[in-house]
Amino acid sequence: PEYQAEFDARIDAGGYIEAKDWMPEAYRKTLIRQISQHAHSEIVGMLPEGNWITRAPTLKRKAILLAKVQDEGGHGLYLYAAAETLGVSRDELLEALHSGRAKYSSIFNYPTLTWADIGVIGWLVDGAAIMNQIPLCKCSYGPYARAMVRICKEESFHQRQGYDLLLAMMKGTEEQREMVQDAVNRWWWPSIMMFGPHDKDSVHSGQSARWGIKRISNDDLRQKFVDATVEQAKVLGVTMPDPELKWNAERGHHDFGAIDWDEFWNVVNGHGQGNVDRLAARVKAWEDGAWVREAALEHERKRAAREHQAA
Amino acid sequence: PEYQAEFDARIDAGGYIEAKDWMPEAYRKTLIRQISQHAHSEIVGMLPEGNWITRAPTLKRKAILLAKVQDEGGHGLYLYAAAETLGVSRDELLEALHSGRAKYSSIFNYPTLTWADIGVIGWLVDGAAIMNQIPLCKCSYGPYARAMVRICKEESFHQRQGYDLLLAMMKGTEEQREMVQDAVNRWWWPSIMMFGPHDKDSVHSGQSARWGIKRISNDDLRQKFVDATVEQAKVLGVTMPDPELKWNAERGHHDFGAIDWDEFWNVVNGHGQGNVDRLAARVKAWEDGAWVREAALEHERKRAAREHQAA
Amino acid sequence: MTQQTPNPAHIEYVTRIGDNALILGQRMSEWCGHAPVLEEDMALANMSLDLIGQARMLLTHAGKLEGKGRDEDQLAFLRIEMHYRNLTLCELPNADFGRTMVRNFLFASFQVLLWERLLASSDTELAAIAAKSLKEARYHAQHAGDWVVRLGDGTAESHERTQAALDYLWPYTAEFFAANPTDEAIAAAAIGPAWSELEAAWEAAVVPVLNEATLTVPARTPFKSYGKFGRHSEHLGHLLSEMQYLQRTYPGAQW
Amino acid sequence: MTQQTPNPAHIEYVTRIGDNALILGQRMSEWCGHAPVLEEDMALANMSLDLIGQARMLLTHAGKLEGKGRDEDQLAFLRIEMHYRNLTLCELPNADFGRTMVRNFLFASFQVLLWERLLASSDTELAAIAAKSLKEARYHAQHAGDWVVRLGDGTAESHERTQAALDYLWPYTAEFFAANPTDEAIAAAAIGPAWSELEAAWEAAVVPVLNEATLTVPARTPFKSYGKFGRHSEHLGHLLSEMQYLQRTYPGAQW
Repeated sequence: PEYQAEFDARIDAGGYIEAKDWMPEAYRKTLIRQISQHAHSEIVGMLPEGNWITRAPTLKRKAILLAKVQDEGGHGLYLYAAAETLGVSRDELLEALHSGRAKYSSIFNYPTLTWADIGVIGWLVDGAAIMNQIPLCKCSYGPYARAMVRICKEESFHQRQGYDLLLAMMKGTEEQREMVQDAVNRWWWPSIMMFGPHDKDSVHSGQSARWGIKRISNDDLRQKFVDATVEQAKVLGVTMPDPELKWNAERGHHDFGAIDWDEFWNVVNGHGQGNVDRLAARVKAWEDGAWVREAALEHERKRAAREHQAA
Repeated sequence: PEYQAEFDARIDAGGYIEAKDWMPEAYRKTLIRQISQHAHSEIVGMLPEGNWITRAPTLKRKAILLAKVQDEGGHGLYLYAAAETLGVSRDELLEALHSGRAKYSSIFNYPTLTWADIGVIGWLVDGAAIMNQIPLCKCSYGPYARAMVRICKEESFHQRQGYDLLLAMMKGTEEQREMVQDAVNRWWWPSIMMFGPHDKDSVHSGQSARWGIKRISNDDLRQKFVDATVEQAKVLGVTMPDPELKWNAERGHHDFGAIDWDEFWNVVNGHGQGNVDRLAARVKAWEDGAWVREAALEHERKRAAREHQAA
Repeated sequence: MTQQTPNPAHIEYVTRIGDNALILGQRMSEWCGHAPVLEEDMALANMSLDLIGQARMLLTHAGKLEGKGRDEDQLAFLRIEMHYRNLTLCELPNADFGRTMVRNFLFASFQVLLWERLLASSDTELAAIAAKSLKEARYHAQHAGDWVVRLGDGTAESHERTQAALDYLWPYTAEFFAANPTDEAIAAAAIGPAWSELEAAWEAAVVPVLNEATLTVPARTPFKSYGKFGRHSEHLGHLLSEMQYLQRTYPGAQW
Repeated sequence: MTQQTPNPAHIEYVTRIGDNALILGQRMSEWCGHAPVLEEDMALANMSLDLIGQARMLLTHAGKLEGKGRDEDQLAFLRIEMHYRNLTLCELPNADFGRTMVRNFLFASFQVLLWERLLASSDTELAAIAAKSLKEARYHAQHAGDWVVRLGDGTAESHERTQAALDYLWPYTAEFFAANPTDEAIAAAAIGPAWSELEAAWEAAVVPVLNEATLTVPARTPFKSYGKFGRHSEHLGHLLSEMQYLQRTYPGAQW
């Protein structure tokens, strides 16, 4: 009660809550859910891009992609660490992922079919992610906010690299340009859906806004993303697969077509073989690695015992 | 004793011994060893060729290679069946292969590195095999002899197909011709070694000749192979990697250089990672398939039980 | 030839049937030397050979319909991924023997129905290919169906693996019957059935065997795959990088 | 450039070092997203990146020495198999994490010694690359060596797996030191050491760690591999069909 008042006051003043501070249980749970979901997205997100590392067309592009995927692993690490400050272990979080209880961003259930997908993921998917994440740099939970500052910096670097990859392909052969357009056709709507349901249908948003976790609404972020991206698409020379997409001078924004929410919920709820394959790949990696993790623990135990003996 | 006399007489008269006939234990053992070794060679021999099925350059060549590998499986089946008439089971024989006790032709430990290897295996390796096998069509053990008749017919078909593949490549680009010559360079000496040690060093040959299992000596067969192959090489336009290879008018045969028997024995005795990889592939297939074989047995048991119930 | 000017729907329809055979034949050939028993090594090589044979006839025919002088090998080896029209099911990895047999059963049962209808195709070349291929497809369906029953109604482990295989593959079978404009044009020209027409007969063929195998037929989910429309899974690209290797590396060479 | 006319031994020597980095970097990148713990996903990606970086510098340099205008990508993606000069060890499949770590340890320990010697190369470009790469190789050897000890002296299972990995890989290390005429010319020109000279130092670096890991160092067998002479195992072709895919499929395209 008095803690609660102090907590509310801190939030209202735009201050940060730290790990050692009192916080409402629901706030803690919401943050764990959100941060771990974000962490899982980073590591599942290594798979669709990893699918093209061995086939990258030049050594430079291979190096850029490797570095990017490594960064994503790093983001996963910061985020798991941020979640751990809330009293949950990384192993528990991974167990929830592997058992299918925890979610990750369903965008990573879509397959990467051509090299252009790597560029489009950087441009659109990372672009949408940044839009979502920038407000989180000021989120009320300190460890999360600080992780997000680092992540956002790297993500915008990735976005530029993705866009650069596409620019190079658009300057290339007719086949390359077709590949880019095809990738844009496949990824545009899923990117738009990354902002989640419309504000009126969003379950968690109200309370999250109150807590200073969510500072801008889904629809506002989505609009911002569309407005920014349409200009970049012009420079690139690609067309978005939405005949209703056009500038609305009155609103000062782009209008766009209706989102296919059935598709969205099907993918979110794991009605897709993409989800099955991604989870299977993660579970296999985890199970195949069990003997390695056990060996490391056992070796550490032996070493400590020997030191103890020697002492 | 009296059986022995009858057995010897049958052999001397050029007759066949059949499964139900009395035979010396050593004769039976020699045959089991030789037939199973031959059967194992057929199934291990599927691996180096199988390595190129997924990369065959045309659909016609892919179909020919698939048919060939299927034939080799068939040869394995005839031969295991012939061995089984001598009172040993296929599972026992496979166990001996998988544990490394039984041998197979060490030629299949060499890697197939380019598509030309597929042609050269047909031409040289199958060619040498046929040379070795034709006399076995008249071997004293009936079931083995009959299996060999069928096998030899198919093998000469394979040899022609291999030669035809090489002819097509030699009519092609400079790179293709280089590939063929490179493959010949790698496979020539191993093919020559397929006839085994020189007669003077051959352990099993004397007794096998007496028993009508081995009717022509290693060195005679090798000479016959060299003489035949040199002519085919001329037509093809390739050079054997042996500067001492030349016609000897006096002998009426081709002379050829000294064989590197150290290499031969190293490969035969499994001092090679080729051997390790081939055996590992066979063992993995066998172990991965255990649940399938168990299921088939269990289903058969269930089915029989249901039929019994119903009756 | 039934027509002079290329009919895109006709070309696509024949290519699609050919690509199914090509890609599944390629997948099945990976088993070579790695099957659970020697008899199955031979059976899988044999069925792969049947499918490659069908692919050769169908792609040759598609090339003639197209009229641009592309032969079976140019079509098999020199297209980019999104121009392949095979069902996604055909390109999925083999995984274990159970998944391979369940796939063969689901696909060959479909092929049987398709070939039966194509016997009466107004495209006489296609009808002739159907006559030759139907017997093969019947054998494939029989062979795989026998295994599905053995494995489904075998040990606890084999039952579990086979059920898992069915659960994994079943969602991809919706694609067999997904409606598309090509099929309407083809049915109208009496070249062949719209594949959507085959759904009921396919279920009638497949479900009793799955029941005999003591397997639970999964419910339909909203999942859709799009291989036959040219939008594939991540698996096809890897398969093609291997299959096309020599043709891509030595352009124009004769083999 | 230290010379005007191309020196084939020099080109081959630099290409060989570059191909080692290229092919092992490619192999290691296959781990991405599949490692036993997230930290190792990152470490493997990072080391792969180091190796690809080394390959870029070395192949660029080799292309300049050759003087035919081939850049790093033409050398990396457009050679045929037998023109790659990497050690066979580098192209072997990753297998499990144990084999990957044992390989990295055996190879990086060799690379450390080579880079140390190349610091003083008469080829100043090569010396500069060595200066940059030595630090990386030391980290790789340390990282992998730590794992070899952990796994070798861990659980019964990890010990068995790691010993099996060592037994499998050890015969391929003979190739590191196999004499060849190129190396004699290179040593004579003070470009770099003949690799055979490094054998004793390598064993001195490697054996103590293997001992600490409670592993048995296998005896030398007569087995020889020939990757650095351009005669590879069956594995390289499969690796290249994937790695070269886009460059082969879209000849001349810029990326």
